[in-house]
Amino acid sequence: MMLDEWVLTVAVFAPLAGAGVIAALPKGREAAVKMSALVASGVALVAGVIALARFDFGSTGEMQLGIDKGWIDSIGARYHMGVDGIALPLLLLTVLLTFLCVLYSQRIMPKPHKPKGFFALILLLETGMAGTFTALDLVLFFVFWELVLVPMYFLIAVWGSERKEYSAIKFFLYTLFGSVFMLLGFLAMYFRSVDPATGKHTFDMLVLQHQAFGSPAFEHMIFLGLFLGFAIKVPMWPFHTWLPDAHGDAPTVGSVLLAGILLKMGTYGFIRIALPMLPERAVEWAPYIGALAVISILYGALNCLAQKDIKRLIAFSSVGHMGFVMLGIATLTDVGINAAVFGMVAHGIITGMLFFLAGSVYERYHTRVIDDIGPGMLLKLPRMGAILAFSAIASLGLPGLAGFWGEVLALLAAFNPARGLSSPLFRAYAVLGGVGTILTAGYFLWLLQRLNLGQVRERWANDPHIDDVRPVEVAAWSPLLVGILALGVYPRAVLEMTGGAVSKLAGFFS
Amino acid sequence: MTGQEMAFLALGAIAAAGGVAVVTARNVVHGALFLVAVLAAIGALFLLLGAEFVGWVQILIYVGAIVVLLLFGLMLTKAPLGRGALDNQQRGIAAIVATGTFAMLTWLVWHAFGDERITFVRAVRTADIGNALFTSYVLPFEAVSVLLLAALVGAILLAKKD
Amino acid sequence: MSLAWVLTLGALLFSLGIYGVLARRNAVLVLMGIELMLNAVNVNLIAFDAWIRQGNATGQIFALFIITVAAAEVGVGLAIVLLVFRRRETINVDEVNLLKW
Amino acid sequence: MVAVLLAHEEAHATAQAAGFFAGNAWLIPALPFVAVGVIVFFGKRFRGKGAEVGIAATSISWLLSVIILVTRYVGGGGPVVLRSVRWFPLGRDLGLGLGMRLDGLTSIMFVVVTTVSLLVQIYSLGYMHGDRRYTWYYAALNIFTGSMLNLVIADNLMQLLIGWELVGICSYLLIGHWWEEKPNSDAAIKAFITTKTGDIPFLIGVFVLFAAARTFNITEIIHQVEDGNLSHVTLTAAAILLFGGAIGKSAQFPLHVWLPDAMAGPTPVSALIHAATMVTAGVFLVARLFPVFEASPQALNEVALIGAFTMLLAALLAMVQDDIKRVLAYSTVSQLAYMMAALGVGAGNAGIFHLFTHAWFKALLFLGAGSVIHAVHSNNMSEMGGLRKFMPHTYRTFLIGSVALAGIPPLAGFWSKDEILTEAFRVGARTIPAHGSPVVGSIVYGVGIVTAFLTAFYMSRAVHLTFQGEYRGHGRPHESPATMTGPLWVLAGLSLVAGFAGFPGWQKGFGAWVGVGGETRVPEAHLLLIAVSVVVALAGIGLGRALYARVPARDPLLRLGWFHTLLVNKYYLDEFYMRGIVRPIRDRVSAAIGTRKGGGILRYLQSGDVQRYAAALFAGVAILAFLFTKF
Repeated sequence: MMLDEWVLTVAVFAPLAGAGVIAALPKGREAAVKMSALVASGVALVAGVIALARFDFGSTGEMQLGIDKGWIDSIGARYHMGVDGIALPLLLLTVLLTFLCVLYSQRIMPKPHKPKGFFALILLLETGMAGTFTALDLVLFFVFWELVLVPMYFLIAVWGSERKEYSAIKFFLYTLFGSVFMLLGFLAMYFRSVDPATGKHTFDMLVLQHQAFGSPAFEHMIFLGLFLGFAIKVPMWPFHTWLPDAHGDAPTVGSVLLAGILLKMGTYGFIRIALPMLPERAVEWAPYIGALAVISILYGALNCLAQKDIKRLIAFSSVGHMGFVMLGIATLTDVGINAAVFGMVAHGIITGMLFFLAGSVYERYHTRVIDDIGPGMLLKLPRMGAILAFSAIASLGLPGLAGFWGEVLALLAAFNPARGLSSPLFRAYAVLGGVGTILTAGYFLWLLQRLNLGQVRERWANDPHIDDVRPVEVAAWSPLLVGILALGVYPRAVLEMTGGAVSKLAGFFS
Repeated sequence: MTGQEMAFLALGAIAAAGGVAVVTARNVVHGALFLVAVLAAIGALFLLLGAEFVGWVQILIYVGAIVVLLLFGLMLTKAPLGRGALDNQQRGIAAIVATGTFAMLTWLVWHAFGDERITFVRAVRTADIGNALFTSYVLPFEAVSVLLLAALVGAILLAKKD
Repeated sequence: MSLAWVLTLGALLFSLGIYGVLARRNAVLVLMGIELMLNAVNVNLIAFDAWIRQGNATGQIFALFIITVAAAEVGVGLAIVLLVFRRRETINVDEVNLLKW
Repeated sequence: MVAVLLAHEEAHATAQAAGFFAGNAWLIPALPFVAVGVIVFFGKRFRGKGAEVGIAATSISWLLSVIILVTRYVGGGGPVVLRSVRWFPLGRDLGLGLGMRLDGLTSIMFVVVTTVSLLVQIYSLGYMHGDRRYTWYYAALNIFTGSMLNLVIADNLMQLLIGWELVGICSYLLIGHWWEEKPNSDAAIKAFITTKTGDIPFLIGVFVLFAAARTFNITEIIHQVEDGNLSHVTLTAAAILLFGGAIGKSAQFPLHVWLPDAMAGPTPVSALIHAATMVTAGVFLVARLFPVFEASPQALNEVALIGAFTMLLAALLAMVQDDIKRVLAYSTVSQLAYMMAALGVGAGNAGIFHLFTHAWFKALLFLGAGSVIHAVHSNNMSEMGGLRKFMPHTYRTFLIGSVALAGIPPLAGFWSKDEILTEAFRVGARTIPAHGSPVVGSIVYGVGIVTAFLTAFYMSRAVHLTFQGEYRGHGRPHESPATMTGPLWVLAGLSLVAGFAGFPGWQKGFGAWVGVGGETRVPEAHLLLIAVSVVVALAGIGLGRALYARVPARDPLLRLGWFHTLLVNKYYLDEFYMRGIVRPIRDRVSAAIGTRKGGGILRYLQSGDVQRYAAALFAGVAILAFLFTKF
């Protein structure tokens, strides 16, 4: 059917078209720019919802809604897209979160205003992110992957705060550094692959899953390349240092998209590319990845305790949470990978929400230092404070809210890793991860105490510019808040989707 | 050993010695002059390999234009003399990397093409090159001309005293 | 004549170019190193062209393109060098570390 | 074990046969959650600001609980009712259910939780009147009630864990209810983090059981334990780890430190969460998985010894407190330790019996203390005294609660405490077979007797300091409104009669209902043992009266010298945790990591020297080319 074939293309390229329209609009037409952005991201969102509606939940392990056309014939790169149960939730997360960001920016824009560039870049970013999650051809994947860098660079460098140029460059260099190795890995796989249908080399991600790439040593090198590319993006300790700077200095929606979606590209890369294409190597790498994941968890949590800046704190909390996701992946079990995908979605929603809040707080108080804003924000801004408390508690992994399942299932999986992995080692990881959850609870509750609770600081008590949640914020946030609760109570919404696809993937390891 | 081979060895020796001199010269102008020797030797080598047009272009453009340009550059920037002024602190690393690259490439070349021979055929006529350039390669040709234009504009813009 | 001889000459020139690029402080000398490397590439192209000897002499045409690009590169490169010299009174590469944060 | 546990096979048949109420017992935890939604979104529009919604929902839950308990009792026990739905899939062959397991233990806990919750909510109408977060308070109480009921009904460990964590966060929210004051939020954080510390071993324990049994389902796990499918090592590890969770939640040594601080919350909250229900979750957990513990003597001994140690430790602390709520808090720790010790010597039914009776009189004491605090606006007994005249209802009910706690027959505390001591004695004397060590039984008995004496003493002290003598506070205290005294009298009535539920020799006793461990063990009454414990209790009361009947100018306990100092400083445990663990991690380790200039190596690499970059580039290319051709 026509619709099924093109719906993903619409979801991916509608924002790009929107960006084109915005670029063509004359200067000063701010309302038109905003409206175009809203429409373009809205179209992408609708396309995402249609994709969900047309998705066959009976066979989530298969690539669906696929499109496969010739693209660069001389190297065999194809315009091949599709989603399975792992990609679809991430695609939905992308279109939803970007739409909410555009909605939020209708009223609240960072300095220096410049709406034209701002919205065009966000839409360009959306194309890159959505494309990454749908591409089934390594070249296409790589193009989308790199496409993300440029708009994010400018979003940070132009609309950021404090050391924005530094952070932007750092973000750019780190991720570029990683993706070069990733590209090398891709090329290595390409040149060692043979498409049984055509007898030529292939970039097709599905075909590459059933290829041998030569000696184990060679495959290790490929895996190393992929690992560097993905792990920097996740980011795992010790590649995380770009993250707090980039998050801290990015504009609000930049942080939201960065934490909400960009980081997931790394973990998605592991799940979609590294694991299924090099399963034997993945088994050998898993203990080390697990170790780094646990270090990320503990390191992120300890760092959070030391942060004085609310955005940096949330940024470091992402390091920890992504550590749980990576721990789930490292177990190579279906429980673990389910947990990872769930954790990705949950983290996208919760941390996106937290960054929205941090941005709105910054917008009102003009400072991000926790001890300058607090204590007593809950008295000054009861609704905002309550939403912050809710999101923070969700982030620390309270059952009934979205953050819980990703964490606890990852730990469960670590306790029962796949065959071929050392049980005692992974059990130790599970214990250390558990310690991480205590620290996580500690820093979030401490944050709430310093920021939310207590008497209002005199400086702010009578400041009329500090107003409580505005209508646009209600509109942009309520889907996320509902999502946090809904996923917590009904995790099946995601797990039902991922189940089949993950089982298929886990089949490589058992 | 054929005459062609002997000629190649002679030209290669000149080019190699000249190249070493270029990168080790203590006087920048000497370095530029050694570069002329290298480029001319390579131009001759092109002729030897039957690439007449390229050979002459090489000599014309490199020796005639580029080296002159480089000399202008040297003079306009008051280049100093002596090794300390011309070389930086990482000669050792540079030597290792260069040697490594050379060893690597040589090994690769002999590994892959050790048995292949160039059989001497007649030279390619300039007319053929012209034909190819304006039929099969007309698009790259145009692109290169745009590049030259861009370089021209860029160079003027950059070097312009404002 | 053995193909590998010519290619070895190309490798030698390329490596000398690398050495020049890496070890020289003076920007013009660095540019000379780059010229050496580009010439090394040309040597290879011509050698392969002579070895394959197809009708339309693809190797030679690519060599021509490279010579053109080299000319453009030297032009822009020297312009930058002049600009740097005018701003900083030096063209020593190791004193121009703008890339460092 | 009993037929109740083996009734699993008939489970689905019984779900229908159990009758409407038992079959739909899931409504009991569900209703409070429904109420929460209504209160949060519409609460402020109600006339009672949402309180009536919570009370209504809890009343229905309470009614259902009572009906279920009564029908079960009339039916002489009755089968376990199991029902579950698949919640979500988890990989290829796993899934997680959301289910109920309704047995005697659950029925009892239902009644305890809903009754206390209902009474506390009614009581709070008066106590919390005019509070600025009145509506939210009721919402939080209902989240708590629902979560606790979910914990009780859960048929799998994951579901139980969810309830477990949720009651923890409710405890956090309610302890910090008056968060404008920093000590209150400090106490809330301390409570949450301390119990969370215990939750990690608990979680790992659940994982251990899951890894061995491949299921979270409690019934199936117990089956496998009884069939001997699980190795001794696994069970010991699981039991000890699970007990870690119980230590945190039920405030046992060494994680007991949070409970006294938790008294920062509103007093009704203390009564509900920190006396009658949440803190008993640890005891409940051990009881729920009792077969796992029984299979491992080591674990049982650990439970018993921790219990014995904690009960004495906490009772000693209770003697020196001036804050009336802290007296009760330490008393709660001590009594919870009694329950733990009972479970540890294999007397599961006795432990649950004590949980049952303790809930009434301890909730009563807390609510009575709340009534007093409401009247004098101070927690300190040094600012009370003579309240007997001003607050007759509070005085009488508080007295009943104290006597029940002290263990004077025929009040509730006597029966359960005595059953525990008797069981421990019998284990020690080897007159009944035990899973744990007989020596441990003797220790529990000995420590238990000493603790009984101390308990009677500190309650006597508290009553005298609060109600006797002259009033030492400010203003003129007044009796509390009927919404507050009403629940007090209800609880007082329960404290009077609840003990007879376990009257030895009556029917099959309390144990036949509950069926936790030693089902076959019919409680016996030993007149000598009874005499000993009654004498000890009376001696404690008498000593208290002798020392505090006329309020002394100087606390006579000061004569204990250094030991008194040690007690006042809570054995320096808080200091140790703060200085030894919390501060180093929070301030030093994190600061060391967080402020360190990261990326030292990268800084060196990124020198800005283009030629160095180029060198690395060419070297890298050469090496890569070599590697790619070589392999």
